[in-house]
Amino acid sequence: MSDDPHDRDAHTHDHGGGHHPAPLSPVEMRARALEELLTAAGIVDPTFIDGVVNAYERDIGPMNGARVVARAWVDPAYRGRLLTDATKAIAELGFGGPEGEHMVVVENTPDVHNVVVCTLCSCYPWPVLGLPPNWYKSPAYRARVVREPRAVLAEMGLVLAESVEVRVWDSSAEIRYLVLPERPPGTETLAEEELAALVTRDAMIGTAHVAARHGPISPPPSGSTSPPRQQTP
Amino acid sequence: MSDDPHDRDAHTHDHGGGHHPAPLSPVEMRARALEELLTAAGIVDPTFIDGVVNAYERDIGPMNGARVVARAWVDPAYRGRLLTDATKAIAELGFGGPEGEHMVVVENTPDVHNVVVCTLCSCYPWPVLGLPPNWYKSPAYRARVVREPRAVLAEMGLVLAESVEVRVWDSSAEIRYLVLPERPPGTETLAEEELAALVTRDAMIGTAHVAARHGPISPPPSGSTSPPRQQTP
Amino acid sequence: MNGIHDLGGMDGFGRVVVEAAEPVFHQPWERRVFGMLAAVAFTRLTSAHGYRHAVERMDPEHYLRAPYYERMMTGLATLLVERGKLDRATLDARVPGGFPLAQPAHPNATSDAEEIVADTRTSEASPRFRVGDTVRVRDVQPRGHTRCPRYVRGHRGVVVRIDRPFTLPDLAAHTDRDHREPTYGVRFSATELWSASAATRDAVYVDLWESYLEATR
Amino acid sequence: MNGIHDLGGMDGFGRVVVEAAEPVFHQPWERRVFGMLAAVAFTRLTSAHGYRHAVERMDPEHYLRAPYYERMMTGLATLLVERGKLDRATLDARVPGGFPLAQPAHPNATSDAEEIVADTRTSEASPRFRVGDTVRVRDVQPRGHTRCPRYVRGHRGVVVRIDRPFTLPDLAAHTDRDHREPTYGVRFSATELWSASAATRDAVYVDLWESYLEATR
Repeated sequence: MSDDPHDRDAHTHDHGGGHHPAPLSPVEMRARALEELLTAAGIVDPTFIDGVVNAYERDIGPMNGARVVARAWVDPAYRGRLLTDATKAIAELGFGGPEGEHMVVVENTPDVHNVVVCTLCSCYPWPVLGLPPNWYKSPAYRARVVREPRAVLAEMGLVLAESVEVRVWDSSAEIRYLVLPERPPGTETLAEEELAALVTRDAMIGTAHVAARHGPISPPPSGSTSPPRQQTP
Repeated sequence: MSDDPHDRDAHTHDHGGGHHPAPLSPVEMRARALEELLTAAGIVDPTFIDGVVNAYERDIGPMNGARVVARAWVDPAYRGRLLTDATKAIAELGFGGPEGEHMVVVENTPDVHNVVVCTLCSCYPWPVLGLPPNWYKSPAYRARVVREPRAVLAEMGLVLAESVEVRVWDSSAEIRYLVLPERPPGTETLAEEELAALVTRDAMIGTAHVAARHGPISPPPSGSTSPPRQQTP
Repeated sequence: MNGIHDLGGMDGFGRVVVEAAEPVFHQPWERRVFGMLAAVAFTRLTSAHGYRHAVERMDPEHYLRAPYYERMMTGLATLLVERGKLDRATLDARVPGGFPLAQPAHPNATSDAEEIVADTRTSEASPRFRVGDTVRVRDVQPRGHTRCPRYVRGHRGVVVRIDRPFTLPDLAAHTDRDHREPTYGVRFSATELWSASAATRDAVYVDLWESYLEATR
Repeated sequence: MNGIHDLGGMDGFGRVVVEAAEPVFHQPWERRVFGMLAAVAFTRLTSAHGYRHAVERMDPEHYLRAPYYERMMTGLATLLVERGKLDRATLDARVPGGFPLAQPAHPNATSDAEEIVADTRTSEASPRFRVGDTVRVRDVQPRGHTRCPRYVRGHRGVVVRIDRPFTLPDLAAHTDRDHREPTYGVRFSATELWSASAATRDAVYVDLWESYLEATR
């Protein structure tokens, strides 16, 4: 049970024991009330919740998309399949499921930069990127990136040359988009696994380039109550 | 000084004396800070504020517009001038000033019903109607009355026949609108002053008809700290 | 609906705030809410369309104030109350001050959706437009759920991709009708959408159901 | 700007709540704020255009949450800080947690406004359109102040009234330029704006500066 975030969090208030937790905030009270009523109604099984949450904190995240990208960089035939039928090519690596049933991959080149948004809600390709970060769900990003993508990207640290065509993809229907970033120069000698470690979440959304330096893979560190993560899956 | 709402309100906290007022709310603190700094900077004179506020609580209100309407009902020549050059005709009765410099009067008939809104802010003809009520400034009214005026009016108690043409006037530029309501039947024997007492604020915005019964003139009763108002100006 | 959720092209929201090394969940209650949504989706108690519309119907000020998982919780609870799976009074009684739910759907939501479909001849089998066609987004204003964003309505774009028929959200959010239509990827130039001075090379790609589109004259 | 203030045609705000026998002011602080606005307007420290834009630039969630006179206070304070009449730090120091102001104007506000005017040939002396003319509202998207509501952009209407030239708010809110143009009352049928099923007799009348309009082809 020590790996169960539920049993170690604020919801243990009522479970007795020696904890002295802070009082519940209004939103915590609502969440608890809803879970208790849905559990009592047989609609929700708390162990199902635990399993789903664990999966998205540990197994489903941008390290999956990074494997897709690295494979496309080293294997031209795979890249071809990925750009033709992304859902199928991604499934080859074992990834699929909710919010990933209808995938399209858009490829960055020296002349074209792609960036993804969902202006109407926060659609996002969960199987390859996990759950979206807060900025992706923020009104500021959703409102502005379709209107002034260059300004938004520059604020986020990505300055694009005038000559580059910016393509913003609004996930308004059932397709979910993954950006295939450019392979950085100076990575010719790296193995597929090493390449995957370079690929960040933001590069696959389109708000960053991939750098040749070996940095930590971007999120998720999965919250204060979870064990530390490996940098590569 | 007993008529001065300023000196009898929560702003007396710092003025010493024997009051034991409630602590200031955040918005009250902001208002006080702003007034003190603007007064210190010589931009605002508290007695000027008192004078303006008193004017809008006592002298400038829908009783002015009601006089315009009643005159138009009894004097066809005045009605003609009002519909041709409203600003000038309203000035004949002594009304004018901020938010009333460019007036247009729109006339209700058995076939046409007019209603006024300001979707972008809350523009309103102050000299003839005073300051607007909260519902006129609410997002719900501003958003909906241009889209579904009949539904909004029905919710407010005014059900219009299908055969009536509804004209919604959005005060988006410099013109301010006053609705000239229909004179109710059964008022043929009333004097101009008695007619004015029938005319409500809402009838001059276009969210109500004028009833022949002598009811209280609609707002303003001017807040808890002000003396009771006459029903007719 | 022309709702608060339809944010594309809105001004006034300031800078995008990025949190470094952001965790998947920030608070334990967020985990529970996400898990509940997954459970409800898994049991097919609702479609994504109905769920999205419930979130959209939140009081606009609450929508902007609430973090993502609070919006999720509000939409989920609203939907389950509306579907008779939860009792509102019981829910309210569990939370001091009550459990805020979204507004009801607009009374004309279904008829507005039906009007949109009735206006076009869509066919699951044969897409009406081809890749390369210039199309115009219909300037429709349905008061129910729609996935036709306001910022492209009335604008011209070019079809870049034809996707398989998907269920039209407008009807599915309000009825049991699984009306399927071809869906298109449409490219809109930035100059078409925003102004002649926009970066001329740039473009926005929006995915649109066939009922949202019309041929250009 | 496509701001939160541009509410015409938005859905999701629920019923109009009417207070019976409403007083002119509900709280003493509201009186003071209104009086301050009057004093500042009287001394011509700002134009109505600059003031309105300051209110529009409030954080959207704050805009929806704040009652009218709090919006007034926020816009007024923002403007006076921006014009150097008030020191922001001094203001912040007087209120626990600081004094919330509106966001700065968009960096492209002035250039967007200039682009709108440059596109049309307006003349104070000779109105370009006549009563009875059918006109189309230009589908402009300026990021600064404008009085061209989003819900009429791209739509056709008929000129019903020509008003005297008034100062164009788009430029006046951001510059010292007192650019005057004829202003028109324009009638839009409900079917043109909303849908074929709208009440066919009904219409919305919107007052629009000449730069917002174009001839129909």
